[in-house]
Amino acid sequence: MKWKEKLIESFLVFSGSIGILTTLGIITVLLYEAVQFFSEVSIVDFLTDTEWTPLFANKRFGIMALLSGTLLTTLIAIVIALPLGLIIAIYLSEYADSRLRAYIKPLLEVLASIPTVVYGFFALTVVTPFLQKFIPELAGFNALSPGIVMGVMIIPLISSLSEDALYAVPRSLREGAYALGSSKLQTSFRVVLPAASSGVVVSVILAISRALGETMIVAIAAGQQPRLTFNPLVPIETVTTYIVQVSLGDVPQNSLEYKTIFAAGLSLFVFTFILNNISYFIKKKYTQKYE
Amino acid sequence: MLTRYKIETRDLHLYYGDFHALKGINIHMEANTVTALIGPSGCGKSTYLRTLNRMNDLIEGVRITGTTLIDGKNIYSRDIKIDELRKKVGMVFQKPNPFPKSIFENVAYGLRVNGINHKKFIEERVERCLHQAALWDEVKDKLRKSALSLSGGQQQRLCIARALAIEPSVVLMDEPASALDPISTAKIEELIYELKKNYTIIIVTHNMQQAGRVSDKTGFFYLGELIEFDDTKKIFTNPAEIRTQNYITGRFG
Amino acid sequence: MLTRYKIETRDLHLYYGDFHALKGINIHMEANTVTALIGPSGCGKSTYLRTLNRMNDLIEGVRITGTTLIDGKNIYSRDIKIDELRKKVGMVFQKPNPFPKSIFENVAYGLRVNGINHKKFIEERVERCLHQAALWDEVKDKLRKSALSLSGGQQQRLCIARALAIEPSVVLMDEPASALDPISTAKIEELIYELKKNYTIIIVTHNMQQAGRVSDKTGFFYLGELIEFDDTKKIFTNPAEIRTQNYITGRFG
Amino acid sequence: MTHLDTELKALKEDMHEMFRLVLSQLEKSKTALISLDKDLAREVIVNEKRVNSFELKLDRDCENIIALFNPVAVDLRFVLASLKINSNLERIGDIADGIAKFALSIKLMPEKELLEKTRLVEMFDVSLEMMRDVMAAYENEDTKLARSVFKMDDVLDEINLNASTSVAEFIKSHQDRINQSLYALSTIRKLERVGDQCKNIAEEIIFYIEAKVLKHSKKLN
Amino acid sequence: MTHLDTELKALKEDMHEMFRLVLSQLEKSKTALISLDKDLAREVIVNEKRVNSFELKLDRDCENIIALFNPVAVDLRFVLASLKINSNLERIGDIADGIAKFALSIKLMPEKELLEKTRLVEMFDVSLEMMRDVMAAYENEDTKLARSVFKMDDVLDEINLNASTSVAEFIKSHQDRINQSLYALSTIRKLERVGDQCKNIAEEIIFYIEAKVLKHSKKLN
Amino acid sequence: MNNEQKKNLKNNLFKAMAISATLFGLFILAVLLISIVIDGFGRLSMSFFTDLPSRKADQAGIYTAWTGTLWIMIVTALFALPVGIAAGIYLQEYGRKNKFASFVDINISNLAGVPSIIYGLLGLEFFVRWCGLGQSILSGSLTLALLILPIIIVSTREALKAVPDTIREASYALGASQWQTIQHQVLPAASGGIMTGVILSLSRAVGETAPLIVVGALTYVPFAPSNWNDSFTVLPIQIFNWASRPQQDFLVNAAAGIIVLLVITFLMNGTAIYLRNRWQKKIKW
Ligand SMILES: Nc1ncnc2c1ncn2[C@@H]1O[C@H](COP(=O)(O)OP(=O)(O)OP(=O)(O)O)[C@@H](O)[C@H]1O
Ligand SMILES: Nc1ncnc2c1ncn2[C@@H]1O[C@H](COP(=O)(O)OP(=O)(O)OP(=O)(O)O)[C@@H](O)[C@H]1O
Ligand SMILES: [Mg+2]
Ligand SMILES: [Mg+2]
Ligand SMILES: O=P([O-])([O-])[O-]
Repeated sequence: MKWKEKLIESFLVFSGSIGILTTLGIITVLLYEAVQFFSEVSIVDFLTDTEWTPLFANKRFGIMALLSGTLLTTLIAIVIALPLGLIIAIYLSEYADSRLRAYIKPLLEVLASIPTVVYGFFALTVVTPFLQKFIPELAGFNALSPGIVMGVMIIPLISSLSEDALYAVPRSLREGAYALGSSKLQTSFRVVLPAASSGVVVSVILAISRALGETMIVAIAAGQQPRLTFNPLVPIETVTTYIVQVSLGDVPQNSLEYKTIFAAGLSLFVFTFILNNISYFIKKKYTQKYE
Repeated sequence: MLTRYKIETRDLHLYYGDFHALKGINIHMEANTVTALIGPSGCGKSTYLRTLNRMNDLIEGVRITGTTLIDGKNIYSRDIKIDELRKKVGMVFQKPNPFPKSIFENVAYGLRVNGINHKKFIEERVERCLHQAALWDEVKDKLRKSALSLSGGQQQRLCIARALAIEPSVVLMDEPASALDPISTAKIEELIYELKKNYTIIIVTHNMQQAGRVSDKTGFFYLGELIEFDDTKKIFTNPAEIRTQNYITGRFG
Repeated sequence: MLTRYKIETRDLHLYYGDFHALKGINIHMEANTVTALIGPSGCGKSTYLRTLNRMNDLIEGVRITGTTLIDGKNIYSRDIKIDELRKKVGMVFQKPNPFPKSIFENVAYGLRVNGINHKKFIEERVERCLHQAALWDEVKDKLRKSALSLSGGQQQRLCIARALAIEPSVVLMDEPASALDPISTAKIEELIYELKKNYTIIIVTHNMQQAGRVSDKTGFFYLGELIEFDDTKKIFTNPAEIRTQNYITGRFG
Repeated sequence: MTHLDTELKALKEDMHEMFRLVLSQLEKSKTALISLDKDLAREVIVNEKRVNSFELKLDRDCENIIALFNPVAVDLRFVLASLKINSNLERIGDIADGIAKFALSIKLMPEKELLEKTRLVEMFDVSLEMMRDVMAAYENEDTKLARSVFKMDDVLDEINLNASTSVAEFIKSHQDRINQSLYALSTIRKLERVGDQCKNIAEEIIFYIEAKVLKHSKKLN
Repeated sequence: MTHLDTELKALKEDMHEMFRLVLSQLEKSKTALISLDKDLAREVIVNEKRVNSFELKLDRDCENIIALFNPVAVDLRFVLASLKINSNLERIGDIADGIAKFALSIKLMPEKELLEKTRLVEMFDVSLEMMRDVMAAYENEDTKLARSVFKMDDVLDEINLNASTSVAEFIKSHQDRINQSLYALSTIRKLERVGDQCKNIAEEIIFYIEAKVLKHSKKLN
Repeated sequence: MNNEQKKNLKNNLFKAMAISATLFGLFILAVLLISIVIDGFGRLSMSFFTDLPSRKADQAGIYTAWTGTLWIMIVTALFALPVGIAAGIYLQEYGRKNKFASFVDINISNLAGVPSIIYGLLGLEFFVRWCGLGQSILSGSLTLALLILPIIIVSTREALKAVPDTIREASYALGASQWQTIQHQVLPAASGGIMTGVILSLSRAVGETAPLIVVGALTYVPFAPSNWNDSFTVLPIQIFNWASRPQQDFLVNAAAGIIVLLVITFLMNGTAIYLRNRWQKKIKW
């Protein structure tokens, strides 16, 4: 009896540490290759150069060209998803009756469960042609269309998580506001939303982080042309797309080209790592306020 | 309509869907008295209380018949504005529910949502209400701190101050001390006793002793009916109804 | 060690990390009595109660000095098996917390984890304990139904039956009725009165009236100290300590 | 049965015991005085201590019940009534003790004529009757029976009112019996008090059962 | 101040009122009897109604406080003590009323010799003194003062004990004054009761303040 | 306009906006599904499931892709479930207050937000190269296992957290040991929530594309894998492959593949939602 329990408990501890090992693994792997990369390419060039052409004969390693693509698509996605997601969240939590919410919420969540290749395909074959009707100068591969589709994809991330946060605001707080003669809108925006603000912020950060790391939509619909631009109408390339592009080709291991993907990955990792930590601390600090 | 009472309810029936929760309630309160509503769980005390500021309107499927007059006006008539009613009939809830804002903003909230923005005016009103709620001395140095940093008892007094800020004439309290420890409870009871001078107070309580201590009149609800309504002293020394007696002497069910 | 009491605590100190939560508690209970622990929130009542079945062991950073004897044995000595101790010292919690299993399995659980599997034996024990907890008549036809389908008061009695099933000789109750309505509370109090015949009971309560009604002895805790411990009658008519008097007459703080 | 019920029942039983004790004291004091049985008188005086300590116990019990159980309505009225009845009974006990002391003080059997003139024996009988009635009324929560004692008290009052005159007359014709006569008068005054106490008890019984305050009201019954 | 405190304070004030009322009744009855002031006697008898209704009110107040506020410990003792003191006071009121009635019944001013022999005036004075003392003791929660009355009661007891003999003696020499003498004796018996009541009140005061039960205990002070 | 009317107007305006926003989201979903069904439904046939990939669009099938997906799913589950659930139990039940556990906690929450492609890089360097597992099902599965581990851990923890502490205390108070308490009380009570998390995480694994591409899943595999050392492809990669080709016919194939993929995903999600609802209904604390 006793030793059996001991055995089980050691397995539990081991499993618990897998998480740390994974993080360690990621950092080691990225750093290991990236360090080798930076021994060949100056870090200043890496950060300041405006072109990214490691696969060409004239190799240039300006990560900004990739990052600008990533930031552009992310920005478009957030511009779409933030207002829509938030309004939907407030609507579902404060206005919709319970039956309506019970249907709409899972339906919206379906948007988040669709594999990203599907969105990529959708962006390429439906959204881009549709947009081209209104914006004739829109290229076949561009940042706009995948950005919008990405935005739609992360709507439920914002709306669901925010709605959870809003809904978790105790009913008594709403009744308190109504009892003082405030209207529904006043109650929603002046009492419920501030009370749920930490949850809402966390949901937005998670959405941004998700957009930054998004791969397949852009890989399919944004083209693979790294360029330092904020014009959404032309083909661009994101950090993630570049990694896929390299992986699909037959780049010999230990070549400089091979190492570039780790340097690019490291840049991406740093971004999302910071965002994730911010959201973690917000969550830690502000949850359980009402318990 | 004519009534000599502050609040008068005549033959009130309330249904939650099919469930007949209040069955012909007739009751009346005079101004500046404390009325306690007692009765076993689920007898309709809270439901009745919430008809008085139409909080039940927020619940789906509620149907109400009968008349309730406050200051002689039928509060369910069409020309009553519900926000106005709720300003006149303040409410304090079972669990302290301060807004996650500063202490000051909690009290000021009711004024702001009613379109008052005059800074001086708000400041004065906040101070006065915190005084009335016997909280001023404890919070005057930290008005900008979060209301959530207060203790449970202080939070509840803050909620009372918040309700007073919009100058209601009636204050409804639904088990306002049941989530508090005995010392905070005693403070709230003192406060109710003080507030009586300026407000008409109706308090729902599970705690019979509390009803005895704070109220002038007591109503005993049972299964959606108002079984007995009389002076608290009478109810506690010599109730007319055997069901009331059984309940208050703990010989129920 | 020698003691003529069922439970005796000598100079008990307890620290939560740096916080000195119990300061030199000396107290003793005779067998088949009900002892009530009262005191303002945070004074250490629950903490003391939980030293008796070493529930505090589950909390990290707890440090304990002093002696606690149950049946003359130091429960913090090395040769005490904690599981055995907890079988001897049953516990009932503030909020009814039945396991999400059938009524029957709830009561049987304590037996099963202690390695008893004899079907007949378990059945008999379950029935007996449900009888003792005055619940048998209400549940005998639905023993296989989920315990969560019972009312709060029934759930609490089920929890008492569950505690009785492993035949403890001491039963600790931490505010066992504070989550219940007055009628269920009265039932629980009756039950405590009945159980006294066979068990030594210690009950923490916020409700002074409850302490008065159910207990033989009462201990008043304040800021981690046991201020006064005496016959309940004495405490409620003529406490020796002015702090006790202030507390029970509501003139505290 | 609730815990409070148990306590109330125990209180009632003890009160009954107190009733019986005091009743027996009064009966014995009657015999002691009228038959000049000094031993019996001494017994009454000794027993007075028991009455006193029983009163204290009951007092304490009532106080405990109020402090521990917070009775309200009929329960509270019962406890408060018992508290007062208890002190009434103690006073009757006192009176019995006083009468027994008189029995010890006088030297000769009370003159038959004196007894007849003052109607002392009748007075004893009526007050004992009253006591038995209120005792039964308390026992059975019988307000009708309780009300019946008010009429009987009228008899005592009447006897008491005439007592001075009849004692004075008796003294005039029996100068050697002045002392005895004075004791007889004092006894009458005491028995009148017993009547009052029984009336009080009856009022308390009615108060607790019907919540009607009869005390000091003009019209009884 | 808590709500209960307010109620207790009000109760105490009303009790004080009751004390004063009863004290004045007793004072007046003294004058009425000794100076044979029949108008004053009538006033006392009329006022007795006020005493009675005041007793009822206080009784009801105590009951309400217990029912509504569940006082415990010192608060409960205070209310219970007040309840009992109240009924003691009412009895003193009764006695004053009785004395006033005597004053109405007799025809001549009480003989000076009778008063001196029976020490009736002294008795009046001592019992009034006792009343004033317990009143002040209650007012100021002064147990020392309360204890002082026990000694004074000894005086009353002594006078009372000798009363029969001195009245008997007086009657022997004043055959025409038998009636008056008998009333004097009855008054003495009544005043002895006043002493007892004051002693009871003192005991209740000590009980409520110190939670010590003195009643019936052998050694006082 | 008085205060009252202003309040009303704002209220209605907001409602109109909110309803349009909701409808917009649902509209896009509908367009997506309909357009894909229109594009691909005609291509669905028995042979589409049994055909190997081919250079000719009308002969190409998803046989290797769906077998690969099945393999990946099973092997991933094999690794991720026990470890994920165990880690969740450890963090929630054993290490609630200790420093190590709170460190692990930050870690897990970080890992949950690491882009999937980074896992691909980890898998490529660690499993494929350092462990020498090659571009096999095993490498892919282990990578995905690490990827979904945080989801399983977090949902396990949530499910365990939902079991009130009072239940644990009650069990201890009856003399049960910690493991007995977990085994008899906590796990059964949390099982619904854990199952839900597991299914959701696997459904995520099914849709993953990028990390597998990085690890080296091939876009063209002419045979179905027979053990976990074989190289493989999966449905999403097959779709990606077809979608990246310029010919219209392959886009049709992609659409048909997407229908299959969506059906699988929806089925799994539907099951999870069903389970969650049933579990929440059954246990009300
Ligand atoms: N929203 C609702 N829908 C349906 N039934 C309800 C609703 N709210 C309350 N009820 C029912 O109406 C009855 C009265 O409820 P109410 O809350 O007024 O009781 P209460 O007397 O306040 O009890 P408690 O002391 O437990 O608060 C109960 O039987 C309750 O189940
Ligand atoms: N796990 C813990 N860690 C640190 N401090 C604790 C812990 N548990 C309790 N305390 C502190 O110990 C003191 C005593 O707590 P305890 O729970 O015994 O109080 P209590 O008398 O039962 O109060 P209540 O009536 O509110 O239940 C409190 O000040 C509390 O804040
Ligand atoms: Mg309610
Ligand atoms: Mg506690
Ligand atoms: O979700 P992705 O696999 O496209 O990053």
